[in-house]
Amino acid sequence: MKTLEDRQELVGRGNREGAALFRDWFAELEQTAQDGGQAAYVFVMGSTNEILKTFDIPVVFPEITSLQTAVRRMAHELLDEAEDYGYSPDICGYVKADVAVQLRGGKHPMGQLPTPSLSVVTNACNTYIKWGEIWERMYETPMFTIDVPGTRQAGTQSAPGSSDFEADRRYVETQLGELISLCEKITGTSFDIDKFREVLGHANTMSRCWNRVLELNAAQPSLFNAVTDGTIFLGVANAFRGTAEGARYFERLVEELEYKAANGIGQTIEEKYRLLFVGVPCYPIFRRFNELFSEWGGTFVNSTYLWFASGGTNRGYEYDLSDPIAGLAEGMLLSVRDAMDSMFHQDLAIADMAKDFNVDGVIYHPIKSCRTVSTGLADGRRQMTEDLGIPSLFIESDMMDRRVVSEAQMKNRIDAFFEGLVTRRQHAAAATRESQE
Amino acid sequence: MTITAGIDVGSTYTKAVILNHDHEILGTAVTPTGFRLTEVARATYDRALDDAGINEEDISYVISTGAGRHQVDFKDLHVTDLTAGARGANFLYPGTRTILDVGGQTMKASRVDESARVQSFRLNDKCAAGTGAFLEKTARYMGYSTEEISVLMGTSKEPVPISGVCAVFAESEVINHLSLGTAPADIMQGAVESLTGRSVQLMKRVRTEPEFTLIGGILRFETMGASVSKLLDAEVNVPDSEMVQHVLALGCALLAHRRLEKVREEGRSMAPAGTSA
Amino acid sequence: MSYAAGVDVGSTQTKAVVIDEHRNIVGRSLLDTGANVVKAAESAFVAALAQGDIDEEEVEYVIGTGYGRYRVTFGNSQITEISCHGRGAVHLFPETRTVVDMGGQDTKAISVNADGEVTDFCMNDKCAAGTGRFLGAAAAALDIPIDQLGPVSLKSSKPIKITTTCTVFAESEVLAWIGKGKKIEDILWGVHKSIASRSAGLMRRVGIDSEITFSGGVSRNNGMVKALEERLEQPLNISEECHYMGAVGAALFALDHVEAGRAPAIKTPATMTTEARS
Amino acid sequence: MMTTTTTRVFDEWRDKSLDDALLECRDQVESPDFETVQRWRDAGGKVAGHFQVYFPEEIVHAAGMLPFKVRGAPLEPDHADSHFGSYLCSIIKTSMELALSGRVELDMFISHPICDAARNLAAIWDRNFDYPCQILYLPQNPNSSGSVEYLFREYDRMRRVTEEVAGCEITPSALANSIAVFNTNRQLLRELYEIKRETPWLIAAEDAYALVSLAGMMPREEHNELLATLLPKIRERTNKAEDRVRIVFEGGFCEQPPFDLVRMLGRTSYLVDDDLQIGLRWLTEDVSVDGDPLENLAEAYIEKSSYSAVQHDLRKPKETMLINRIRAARADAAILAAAKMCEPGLEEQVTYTHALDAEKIAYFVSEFEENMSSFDSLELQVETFVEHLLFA
Repeated sequence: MKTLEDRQELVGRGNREGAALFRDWFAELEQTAQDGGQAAYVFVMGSTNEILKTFDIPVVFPEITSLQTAVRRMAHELLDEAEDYGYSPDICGYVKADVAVQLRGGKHPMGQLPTPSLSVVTNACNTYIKWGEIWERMYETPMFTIDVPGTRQAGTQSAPGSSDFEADRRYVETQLGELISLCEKITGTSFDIDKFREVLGHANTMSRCWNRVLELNAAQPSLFNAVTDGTIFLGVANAFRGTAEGARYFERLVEELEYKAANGIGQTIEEKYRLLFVGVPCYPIFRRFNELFSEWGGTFVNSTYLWFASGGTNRGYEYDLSDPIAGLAEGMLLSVRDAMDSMFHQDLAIADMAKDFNVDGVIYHPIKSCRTVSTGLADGRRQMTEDLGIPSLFIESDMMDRRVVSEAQMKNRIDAFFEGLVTRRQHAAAATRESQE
Repeated sequence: MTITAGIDVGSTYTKAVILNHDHEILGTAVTPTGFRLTEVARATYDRALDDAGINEEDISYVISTGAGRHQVDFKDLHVTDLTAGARGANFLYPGTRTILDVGGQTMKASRVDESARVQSFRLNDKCAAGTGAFLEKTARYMGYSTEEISVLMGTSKEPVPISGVCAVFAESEVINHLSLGTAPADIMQGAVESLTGRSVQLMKRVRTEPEFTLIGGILRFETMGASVSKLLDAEVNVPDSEMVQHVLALGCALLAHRRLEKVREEGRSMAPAGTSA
Repeated sequence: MSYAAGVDVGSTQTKAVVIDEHRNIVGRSLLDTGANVVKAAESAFVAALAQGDIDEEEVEYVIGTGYGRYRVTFGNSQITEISCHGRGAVHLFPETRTVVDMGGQDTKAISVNADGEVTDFCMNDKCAAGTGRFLGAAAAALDIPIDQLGPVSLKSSKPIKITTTCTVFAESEVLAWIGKGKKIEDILWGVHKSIASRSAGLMRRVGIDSEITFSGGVSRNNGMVKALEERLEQPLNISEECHYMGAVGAALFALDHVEAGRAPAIKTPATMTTEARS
Repeated sequence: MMTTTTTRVFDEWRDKSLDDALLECRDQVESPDFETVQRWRDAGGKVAGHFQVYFPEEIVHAAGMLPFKVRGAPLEPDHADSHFGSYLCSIIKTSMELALSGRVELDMFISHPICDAARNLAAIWDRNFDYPCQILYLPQNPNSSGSVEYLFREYDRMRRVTEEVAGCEITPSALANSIAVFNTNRQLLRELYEIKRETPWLIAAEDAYALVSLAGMMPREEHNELLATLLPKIRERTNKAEDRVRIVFEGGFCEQPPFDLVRMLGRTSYLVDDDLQIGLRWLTEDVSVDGDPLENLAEAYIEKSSYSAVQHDLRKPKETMLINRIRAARADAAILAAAKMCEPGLEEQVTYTHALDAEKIAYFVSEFEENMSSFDSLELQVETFVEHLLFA
């Protein structure tokens, strides 16, 4: 039986510890920068953190450092600088914010960033590749592209063991081998397979717990806000993947959420409408964006963002430690493929979530910056409406560029969306009353 | 005694300049463009000739520029605003290396060499609140004429940010500010500064070098020059209000003289295919 | 006799409508919004009362709508114009399932059910290109009165393909065509067709089902009506009230309150919005 | 019924003067109705639509199907618009429009993740049509020792999918034969570009563009015949060389600039080289017909291919490749164009400008859209270029 102290200690612990770990991470990066140490620039879909951590190479996630500049409301300065340098207003704001930070010698609002000694990108997002080319030209940074073949057609995903899958797995394994040799060359240290196994073990714990965290939020009321709180968890899931701290964090997070579920402790507001979020958050007005929904009692119970932005590790895949490199190859193939499916076949991902989360509405937020996530949303929404008939809202803005974020315009649409939900719920209630009379 | 003429058929006004070979301006004329381009070009040309007190026969070479440059039926050659602007700005300010030309509909930044040849240039893309038209609209919306507003703007204490990408959306920002009781001067100056921001960004894209010269219809808004200079943190040449509207036509007349010399040297017209009427 | 009213404060025009208990429109007014939004709302309301010869006391409930809805200081509550246009359209044309509203800076496609409840909607996000505003700009450039846009465009024999519908460039685009010696009616018809096709795209996004009602001021432009009907291959519901649709819907919502005599059906969180970027 | 490779879909150019023949070619390419594809279907043939940039057309050709390059069209995406949001390039929408409006009917659709928008296309297409809509994962890591083997397996998978659609087996000899046909085509296209580079006054920019584009919409045997007949006639022309600026156009690897834009460029300059429809000219040398055909195709893709903004290859730095292209064509200047909203194209422009500045090569940067109707600003820029030389 938990006491009130436990309750105070437990509830909100994930957010507190997440914020702390985040500061540790940037402190490590700043230290590395000052010592002129080596660092790898990697991305959330297929970060290969498992290999880099084995070599003790600190990792920078430019997607995360960029979004932080928007949350800290200074992204627009950086976008301007990058556009002065020649980058079009129409391209990814993450890329432009990073370019500007690099042009400023790595000065970032959260601390000094080390320059990249290596960049690892996957084909999960083509802009990753264009991004890597930028550092390649700026610093002559070695760039390693890992091809992770995705789903060829919805519903035709090849299964482990099948010859098609094995062909893909062999390709990924070959590339991982080549990445390892590159890391050995850059760091001058040889690959330690036992340490690698240990790292994979931590990664497995994290995947298992991350998967549990998300399924726990099906509770009514939901336990955490998939957009605001979820982003904190996501940060740890990426930056600390394969580490003891990361594993410990997620085990404790599961403890917190199981406690909240057991005691019916929901989000801070009364949950009137359970919403699914599809797309990338609106970082320039991060809190306010959420308020526009919470004002009406709308809570985000799940989000495709937590799915693809954690590289598909939400599915809880655990590596086979007996043959670690082959295991990582298979895991990467499956997880990154899942991450891609949650974007390109997002209608299926949504059907999947709607089933367990008892959803009242789906919020689509396509953005100017990210065509990987946004291109299919309008068509996916048509499909979802046809298949599930869940009320949905489609608002376009951006994750970085406040010039295309009009709060007044957004509020108008969001209000109209809820006005529809409210009236229809009232009529439904009235109808049931009449039928009972 | 060779005399040349330059005709600038802009989207709002059509201007003509008559120039002798000592580069003295003999006559000028300005007419609102409307949409009968060929006719307005001819009318403006005639009035400039009257102003100079000479006949069309005395003119040896005519170059046209501006949006309606192709519609001038008495031209010997047409050139673009960029080429004409470079030559005109270089004549007024020989040290000019970067030119910003902001008109009602377009914004052009160009980098030129010491002989006023355009090295590199950039135009605003087809969607941006960054055009003079936006300022005009804003002023008109608040019920001020362009002249009144420029006087008024001098009094602005704290300009409000106007950052919408779409001019029409930005307009509703303006309405929003007005209804919140913001002073028109501050809104207007805010609009000017947002436009300035876009202009300077365009200039940076051609990798600017001093001296900077600002031309174009936008100069009807007197605070524009100061605002650009502030953001660039550099001196900016601004032609006086009498001359500013004639810069392009003047450039054409100057080019006409240059062209005549060449043609005489070579003893043949070497206008590359497609460039002459 | 008790009344309910709706005031629709749009970006260019403000409309007010007063209805009686039998949902009859007994007073209405329309004026330019201008710079003073609060005053515009008041004047419109007063004018509508005057037209119906009604005392303000007799009006039991007033709902503000439109982008300036929070500035209807005398209103009892606010509802977005999206809900109001849907409600109004189904009231005027009960078989309406899709509503298209061409406003000053946005075009809305709204799908509604038989009760006039909004089931889905879409609006132009990126910019105001292809909205009714472009027509105004084109009219200004060609120096012809707005109400002549439709009639003139319908004279067209061979329309021009116009793809740039950014309001800011309307003038230069139109003048460029004039410069190329094109006829005014052909240019205008091209403009109408281009706007119609963008609007049709929005409508297909929410799905077109049964009758379509065309609301908003542009619905008085017979050229745009024809262009839309050609594009959608079906007739549009139009009436003289369409221009007042938002206000009509707001008045109907207001009447709900009067009848129910209870708390507003839709309680909008009354948080004033300030632009995200300021 | 199966069509034989003797099915002809484009006869209008035959027995005509060179100018009239070229006019027919332009009409075919400019029309958004793709009549040649319709005729192929009417003859009972099956069609595999493949989106930009590169696709191993030999595989579907060997199955007796028509490989059709899906490259959008200059039309309003009336039906497709509602399937997409803002901030997207036009070709994505108009390609979908071709299928939704019934202008072209396909039996299968293949796309390759060249960019973030295009990689969504197969899934979107799949939600709207019931024939196979596949993603072909061409290697983005061509520098891996595993890439050729992987690509071979991927091509072999594509062969199996194609066989199901075509309802026939794709034999190694059929593949070898297709490779031979395409080798001839590659050779003829190389000759066409040699004419553009060496004697640009003999062929108008838009005519050369039309001749290349036709390759993506008619049987290659027929296209070979077309080129084999017209190229000699073009060489025989006696047009005199004019004093024009020699320009390289970069930025047409995916969305195609409007025909009138190419025409406008050709009026004011000589377009001596470009990357228009580069996918149809992707393999730069003949592909071996000995040994395993699929292995040969995979090996050629990795080892003997051109470059574009959408492929990263450590051996092919794009700015170096562009400068080589400009030098090889002895061009005075380059147009660095990009389709509106084209992420890779716009990103590449930055590197290109910096590289060309360093090399002191004149250039200008511009954006286009396949269905744009006014070229004033582009024309203004090209003219300024010409005047730059004119008043030198």
